[in-house]
Amino acid sequence: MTQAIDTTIYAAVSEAIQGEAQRILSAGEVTAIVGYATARRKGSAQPIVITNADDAQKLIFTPACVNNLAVYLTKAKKEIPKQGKIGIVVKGCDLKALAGLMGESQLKREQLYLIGVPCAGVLASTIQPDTQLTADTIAPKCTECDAHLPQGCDFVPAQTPVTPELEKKYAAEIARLEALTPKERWAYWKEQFSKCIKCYACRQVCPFCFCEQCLCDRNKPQMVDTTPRPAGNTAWHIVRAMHLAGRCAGCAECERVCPMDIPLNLLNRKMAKELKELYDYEAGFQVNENGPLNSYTEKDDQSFIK
Amino acid sequence: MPTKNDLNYSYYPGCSLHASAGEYDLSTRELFKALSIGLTEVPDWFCCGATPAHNVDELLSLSLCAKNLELADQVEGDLAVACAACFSRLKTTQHVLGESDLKRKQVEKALDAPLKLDGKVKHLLEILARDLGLERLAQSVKKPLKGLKVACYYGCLLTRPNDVTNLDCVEAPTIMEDVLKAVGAETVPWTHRMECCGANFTLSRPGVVIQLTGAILESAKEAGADCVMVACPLCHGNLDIRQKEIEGVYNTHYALPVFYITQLVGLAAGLGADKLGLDALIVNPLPLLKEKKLI
Amino acid sequence: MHSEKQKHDFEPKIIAFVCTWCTYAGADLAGTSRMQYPANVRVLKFPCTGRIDPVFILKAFQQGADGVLVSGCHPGDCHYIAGNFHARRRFAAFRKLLEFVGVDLERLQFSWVSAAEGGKWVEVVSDLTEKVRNMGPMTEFKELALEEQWSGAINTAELKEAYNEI
Amino acid sequence: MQKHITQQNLNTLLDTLIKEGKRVVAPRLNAGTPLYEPLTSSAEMITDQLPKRSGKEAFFPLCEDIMSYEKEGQQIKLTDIDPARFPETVLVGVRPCDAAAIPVLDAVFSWDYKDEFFLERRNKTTVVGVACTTADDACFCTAVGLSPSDTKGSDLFLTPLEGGGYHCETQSEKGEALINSHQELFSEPNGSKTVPLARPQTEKFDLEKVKKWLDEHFEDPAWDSIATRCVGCGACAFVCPACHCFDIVDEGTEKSGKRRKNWDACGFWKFTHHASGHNPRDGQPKRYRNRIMHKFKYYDDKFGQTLCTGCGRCIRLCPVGIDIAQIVEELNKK
Amino acid sequence: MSRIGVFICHCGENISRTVDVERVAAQVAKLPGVAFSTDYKYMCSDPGQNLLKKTIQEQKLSHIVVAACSPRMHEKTFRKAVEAAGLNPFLCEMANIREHCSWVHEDKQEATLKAIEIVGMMVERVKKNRVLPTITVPVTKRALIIGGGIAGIQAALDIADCGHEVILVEREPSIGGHMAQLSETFPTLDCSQCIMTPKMVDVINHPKIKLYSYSEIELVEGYIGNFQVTIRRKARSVIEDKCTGCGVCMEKCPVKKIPNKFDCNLGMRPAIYVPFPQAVPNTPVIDRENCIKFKTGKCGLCQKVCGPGAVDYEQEDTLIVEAVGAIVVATGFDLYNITEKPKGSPIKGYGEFGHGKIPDVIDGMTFERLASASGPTGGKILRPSDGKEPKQIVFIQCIGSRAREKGISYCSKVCCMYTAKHTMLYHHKVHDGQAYVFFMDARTPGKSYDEFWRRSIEEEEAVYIRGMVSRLYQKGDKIVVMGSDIAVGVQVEIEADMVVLATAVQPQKGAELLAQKLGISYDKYNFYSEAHAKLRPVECATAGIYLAGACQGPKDIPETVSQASAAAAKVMTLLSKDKLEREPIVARVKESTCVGCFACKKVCAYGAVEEKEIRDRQGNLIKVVAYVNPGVCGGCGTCQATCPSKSVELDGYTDEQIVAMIEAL
Ligand SMILES: Cc1cc2nc3c(=O)[nH]c(=O)nc-3n(C[C@H](O)[C@H](O)[C@H](O)COP(=O)(O)OP(=O)(O)OC[C@H]3O[C@@H](n4cnc5c(N)ncnc54)[C@H](O)[C@@H]3O)c2cc1C
Ligand SMILES: Cc1cc2nc3c(=O)[nH]c(=O)nc-3n(C[C@H](O)[C@H](O)[C@H](O)COP(=O)(O)OP(=O)(O)OC[C@H]3O[C@@H](n4cnc5c(N)ncnc54)[C@H](O)[C@@H]3O)c2cc1C
Ligand code: SF4
Ligand code: SF4
Ligand code: SF4
Ligand code: SF4
Ligand code: SF4
Ligand code: SF4
Repeated sequence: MTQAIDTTIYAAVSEAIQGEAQRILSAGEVTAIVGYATARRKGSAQPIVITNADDAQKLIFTPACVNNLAVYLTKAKKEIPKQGKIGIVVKGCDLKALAGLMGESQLKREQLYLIGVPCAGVLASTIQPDTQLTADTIAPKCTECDAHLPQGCDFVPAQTPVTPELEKKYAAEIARLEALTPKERWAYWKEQFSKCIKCYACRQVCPFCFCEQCLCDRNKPQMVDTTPRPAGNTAWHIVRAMHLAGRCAGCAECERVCPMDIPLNLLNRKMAKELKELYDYEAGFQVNENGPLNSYTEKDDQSFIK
Repeated sequence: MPTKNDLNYSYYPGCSLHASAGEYDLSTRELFKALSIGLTEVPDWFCCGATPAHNVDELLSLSLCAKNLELADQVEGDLAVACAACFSRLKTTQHVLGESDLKRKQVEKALDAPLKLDGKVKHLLEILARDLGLERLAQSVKKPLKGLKVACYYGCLLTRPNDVTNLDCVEAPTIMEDVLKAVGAETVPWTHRMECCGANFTLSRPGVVIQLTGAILESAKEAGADCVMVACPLCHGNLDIRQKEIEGVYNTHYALPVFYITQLVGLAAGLGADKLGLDALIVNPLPLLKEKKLI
Repeated sequence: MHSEKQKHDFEPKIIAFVCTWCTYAGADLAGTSRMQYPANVRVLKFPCTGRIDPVFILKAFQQGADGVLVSGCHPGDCHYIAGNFHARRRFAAFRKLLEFVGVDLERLQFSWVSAAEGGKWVEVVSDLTEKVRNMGPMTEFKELALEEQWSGAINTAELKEAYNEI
Repeated sequence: MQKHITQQNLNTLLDTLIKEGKRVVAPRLNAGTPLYEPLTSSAEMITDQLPKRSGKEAFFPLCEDIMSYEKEGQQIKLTDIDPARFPETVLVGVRPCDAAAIPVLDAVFSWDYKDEFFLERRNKTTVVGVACTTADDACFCTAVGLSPSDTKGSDLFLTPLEGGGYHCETQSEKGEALINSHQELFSEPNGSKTVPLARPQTEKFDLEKVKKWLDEHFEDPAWDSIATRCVGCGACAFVCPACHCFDIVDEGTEKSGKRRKNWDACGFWKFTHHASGHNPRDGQPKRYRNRIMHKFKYYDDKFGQTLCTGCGRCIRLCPVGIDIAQIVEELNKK
Repeated sequence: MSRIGVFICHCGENISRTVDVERVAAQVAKLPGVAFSTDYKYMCSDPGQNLLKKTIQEQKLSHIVVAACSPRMHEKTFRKAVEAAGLNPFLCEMANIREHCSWVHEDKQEATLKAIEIVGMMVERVKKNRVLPTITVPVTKRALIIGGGIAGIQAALDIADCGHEVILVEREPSIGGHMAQLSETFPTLDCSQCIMTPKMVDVINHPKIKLYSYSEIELVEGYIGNFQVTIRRKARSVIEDKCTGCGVCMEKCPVKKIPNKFDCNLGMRPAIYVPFPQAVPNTPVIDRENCIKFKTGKCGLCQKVCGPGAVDYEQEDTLIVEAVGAIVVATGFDLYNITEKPKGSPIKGYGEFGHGKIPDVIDGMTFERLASASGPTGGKILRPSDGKEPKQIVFIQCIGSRAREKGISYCSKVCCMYTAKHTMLYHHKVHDGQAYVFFMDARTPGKSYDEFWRRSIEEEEAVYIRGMVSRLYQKGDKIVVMGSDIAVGVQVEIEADMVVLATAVQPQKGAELLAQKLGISYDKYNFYSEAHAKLRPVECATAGIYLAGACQGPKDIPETVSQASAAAAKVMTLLSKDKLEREPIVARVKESTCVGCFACKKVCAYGAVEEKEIRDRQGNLIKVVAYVNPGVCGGCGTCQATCPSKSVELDGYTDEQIVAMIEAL
């Protein structure tokens, strides 16, 4: 019997979001709001940008509201209006990405109106949208979530989510992989990476892949082979993981959107774990000027250096 | 109060403690018992090579110690060593083999076994001053050595070379004084604390020894010490056994009893003269101890 | 004194990324001191370890390196103040990543070799060469480079053979 | 020709084909992901999941070499790929939406330029389609004029029978040849009924009407509202059975390397990016407009076909929930 | 298509002995892009360079690879030659087939193959080299000198005499440094103050020198030619402009018994004081820690007696910013203290020498003060403990120096000579006294130095004992010095009245902090590092900053002054230009792809990265991108490795160049 997760507050949360959106749009506090709306398929949701107070009732929050909308505020996605203050609906996990983006000078807090959502979890990508949220259907990232209630938002609905303790899926999988021999791990990742088709959905949804030109799209020199062959794929994934190390906020969007089900977030989580151990750094709600890989202390570990 | 046996050591007495320095062995065992420190003698230990071996054959001297270290590894706990010479040899072996892959391989070949050198070798002093700690040591005192003026004699092997023994500051060590102060004795500042007693020449060039040891005793006397304390059977031999002879040569009178550290600390811990082997000392310490009301 | 040179079945390809000021100079010193070491290493000079992008290491393995060495100034000695401190963190993290995807870290050596440490340079290079020689060729990336997605594969003899074995 | 085949005989057929040295491509699981891939044994085949990538890969690989170069001193040596070495392939278990896309692709690859890579592979491949028994709310083949039992593109078409096995219907000489070569494994139809097929819920679009609207609305604010949220990945095109854009890159070093052909997607920002730095499709709405235009207008203009078979993959996999069926449905209403 | 020329050097036989240079040349000739390849005996010689120049012109070469020694050796040489032939110098690269190949491998076959690969790699690299234009920056024609010892004074005077303005910053209330403390100086035995004080006066009187005494460097910004330096003028409590230097305040100050640091604590001074009578400026300073007014609020005597009203208790530290084009660091040295644990040492001080607790065991500088005619004893050699004249005096050299266990392995260079001087001064003043010197070696390489040393033995009767002292201890009013005479092989014991330790010359305490402010490097002892030990001994690796005197390493006065004048000459060279050219190995931002994440800015240790706004023609902000100030960039490339999108590239070490090399292997 799988454990059901209580999402009854989501209805009230949606209502509160609508109310607040209505208010700030009509008061002219923001020019646009990025949020979620229902989509055609049963139970599904999609991102929406509204600029009109009348559209506020379109905003919802359901277990299908998986997207990290922070991506819409980064430079790479130019279509979202840049003028004025923008409202955005954020889950705790998404908010960490916003904090990271502020640390990387991509956003200014004063240009945002943050509508935080109390969240008990959202559905895994492999699950049909109109499914009940349970310990089995929940997104893996939600099993390790420490941010059910976002902090430091301008508005957060009053509801408190009920969040049962769940088995930490990434931690368990990372531990399993760590216990393997290098050869076995190589075989595992080789199989996973070989599936990659270089559609770059992972990159495009990542709030931190805001580069105007990704290193992997560069051809002078060709740092990473662009062809979706095992060699180029492996290089791409190593580079991606390295570029996100110390920046990734753990929203798991990359993994969610991968059409080939490659467990990308395992790499991100592993790097996060190592950076925590090495430099006591963790992505959180705080805006950090210096990430772990662009700062140092003289006493950093160097046991690996001869 | 020390809790029951939270400290446990393997124990390498070394040849002297089984021969001329029996009282050092005895007092060590008794003291550790009194302090509830576990001490298990390394089974089948043998000579560390002492002062001669390394002058004759380096590989031999290293192998002797390496084998002893291996034996000690079978027993739980860090290795406790009483004799400064054994301590020096064992530590030197660890150091040399740790630095040189070549020598390490040679010794491994000689012993026909891979080496494990990371076990800790500790002199009794370290155990008392650091592992047990001065605070706990002070708490265990039953009879403070009030009024006893002691010249602490380090000799040359305990602290030298610095990066090998790592016992204390090589030029101004205080570990002996620290221990004695903890048990209530008074230590005198004196000049010859670390002068060589000539241990290497005990048998071959007694003349040299007499000269060197004489200066040490002279200096201790001059500093107003009642007695000398050592942590090495070789130093003890020269200072205690030869004292009469030296007095004869220089036509003077020292009458400075020479104690082992374990004897003095044992005394403070309330152990009787019989358990400390005080009767085995050549310069009779009893009059002094009586005078100071310590027995 | 010329010792008889031993012949080996496998000579690894070692690529060294070094900084100009310390390790390159250290390697120069090994030269001026006429020290001898295996000829397997190819040195790429950078101004500073801070300039060394992890992608280069990846690229080196992809290009067939059997071992990679990254070496620069000791902490505090950086000619550019702090490049090596940044490098240290970057490589600490990169190692963990490579390890996690299954690269044997024995093939990737980091070291600090100062301009005065010609001897250490020789030691580091010799040790790595020796170690990698014993490990044999780094096959992972080479094999990967030969692999195709199934749809792009053509009817090679190997493919036939693979099917025949079923 | 109509035949029946038991599940067991079908397996035997596949294993025999494999032994004969043919490449048998069918849905299987790769590290948990259903994909069309070569089987090493019939046991690997799965029938209950729609592969995440379409069957077009058998003719139009994700990545293929088209030439290699090597420099020897001042000389440059070029080696062409020999299409004769492409393997004989049997593509089995292809869904109608995937199979139907194959003739659509034929049109573009054999138009003014004959793409020998595609055509050679196509010639060497026999397509065994299979009817769909389940559908979800992303499926919309019926909306674009196909159906779960559409045989377009199949050389041999299988329909599952109640009680196991399949009804087989040849659609071409290749299909017949396949049956003939292993006659013993097929039997005459025995009157078993086929299982009920899937019934996708979307209503049929009036594709004429949609095209008409597209003809007239190259510039329209609707594009912004449809595609502002597109993040510009290539997932939709890469999983699409009908998309066929590709990009040619040279990979390798100064000394040697290969020229390769990779899938491309109109969603990518580099798509139609000119060397000058200018891009006529300089935003996601314009790029997405191209996708819809290409599928429902340009291709029709040129080849009289729709470049969409309603498989619904892009709907399921779009990171931001862009739903082509919904969009066309809305255009249909305009 | 590039037309690359490859020149393989034999280096006499240094390369050709183990590398088959002809074969290398032949192999390389086959590489794509190589238009010409040859080998030659000595490429760096004049004929070699001429061959290079001639071939470039004849063969119309576009890129050059010289395969020879280390680029650290001759890169400049060949780049110059290439430039002379009309090519951009950065289109020339060196392949190191000597230090990295012929000298380290014996097997000719192996070495040859390796050389071919090395050259091949550089050929691929050079193809990607771009023309790099020289970078020019404007020059502010003023110099800053930090430290007013003899080094700083000499440099200041030289530069000012050349007509440039000089700012001299001295931490102490007076300039003069250690030389002002010395009695007489080797090798000529001139009176130190006699030759020093006139120079000090020259400084204060020089119209081009602005002296900030009792001041420290707070912050250094900018780069060669364009530094902005913030100077903290510590509150002196005496207004310099008003004070006439009459000294009444010092006479009247009720606090009298504060040990005077200048006299090595032998003499006493009041709370308001000048460190020594000839101080420059001759303006007193109030030692606020000991002044009654500052401690209790009472007193105020000095203010009352000061005619011009120069005493100001309210004075506060002030910060001044000065713009300069060049900086000379001349902060000098400190002496090793036997009671302290030296940096990097497991050992605490010299416990065996009494830990500094025996009053009559003093250091050399204290002896200088005793011997100085203006010192606390008026030049009489008297024991600090009881004021008696020592009849037996022992000098011990190498205290701290050359003692690896103390964390100091270098030779302090001046001790042999000043100890010899001390024996002489002693003998001149205590005729019946006997001096002994324990020494390891006598190092006297200098003009007239060994003669001086010998005089100490031969004429002044000092007894030199080769060997070290193991211990010394107080016995009654004597100090027993135990040591060995290794020349004779005996133990010696001397009962001395006084012992003088020649303690090691060390960098100033906190020298590394100043270095960090300046962005210059220092060695493990904290001595500042020169750019090249032999060929650029007065320049720092950081452009525009120069070194003079003992802050760079132990030095005596002649050497200090030579270096100070050399540094001054370098500064004058720099200031003689209106604009400055620098090597164009700097980072450059590709604005079109930079996304303004400023990771580069965070890692740049030079603070070279700035934020730059890009606006359209209407002035609307399009984006904020990084900009690297080429004058400030050190050229490390850390930014490039950090930038995720590779929007910043280090010229001369671009990704293309490096990848080309990797791919060539
Ligand atoms: C005992 C002894 C005897 C010697 N006898 C002789 C001799 O006879 N003949 C001879 O040739 N050499 C002799 N020398 C060597 C001589 O003293 C030095 O060569 C010389 O003093 C070095 O000069 P300097 O200017 O480099 O350093 P210093 O004299 O140390 O001057 C440095 C100046 O910089 C100032 N300063 C330091 N840090 C800062 C800062 N952060 N900011 C501002 N100012 C700062 C200091 O206050 C000082 O005024 C002797 C040395 C010793 C120790
Ligand atoms: C065996 C040896 C080994 C050495 N090793 C080292 C070392 O390893 N490291 C180190 O740092 N130093 C070393 N040195 C010291 C080093 O050689 C000198 O410091 C250095 O060469 C001095 O350079 P210079 O220009 O003053 O004199 P020189 O090199 O002697 O140059 C003087 C030039 O002037 C020319 N000349 C002379 N008279 C006249 C005239 N009247 N008119 C015109 N031209 C004239 C000469 O022909 C000559 O070309 C070594 C010295 C020797 C002897
Ligand atoms: S989303 Fe998945 S398939 Fe697409 S590029 Fe990323 S990892 Fe590869
Ligand atoms: S992978 Fe790296 S270079 Fe590419 S977009 Fe992401 S952060 Fe930028
Ligand atoms: S790497 Fe993946 S998990 Fe991390 S921030 Fe980007 S999309 Fe989210
Ligand atoms: S242009 Fe777009 S829609 Fe058309 S085939 Fe290419 S990727 Fe598919
Ligand atoms: S790191 Fe790169 S993208 Fe970021 S600001 Fe610097 S140059 Fe621009
Ligand atoms: S190259 Fe180094 S000094 Fe120059 S801007 Fe980059 S990080 Fe700063």
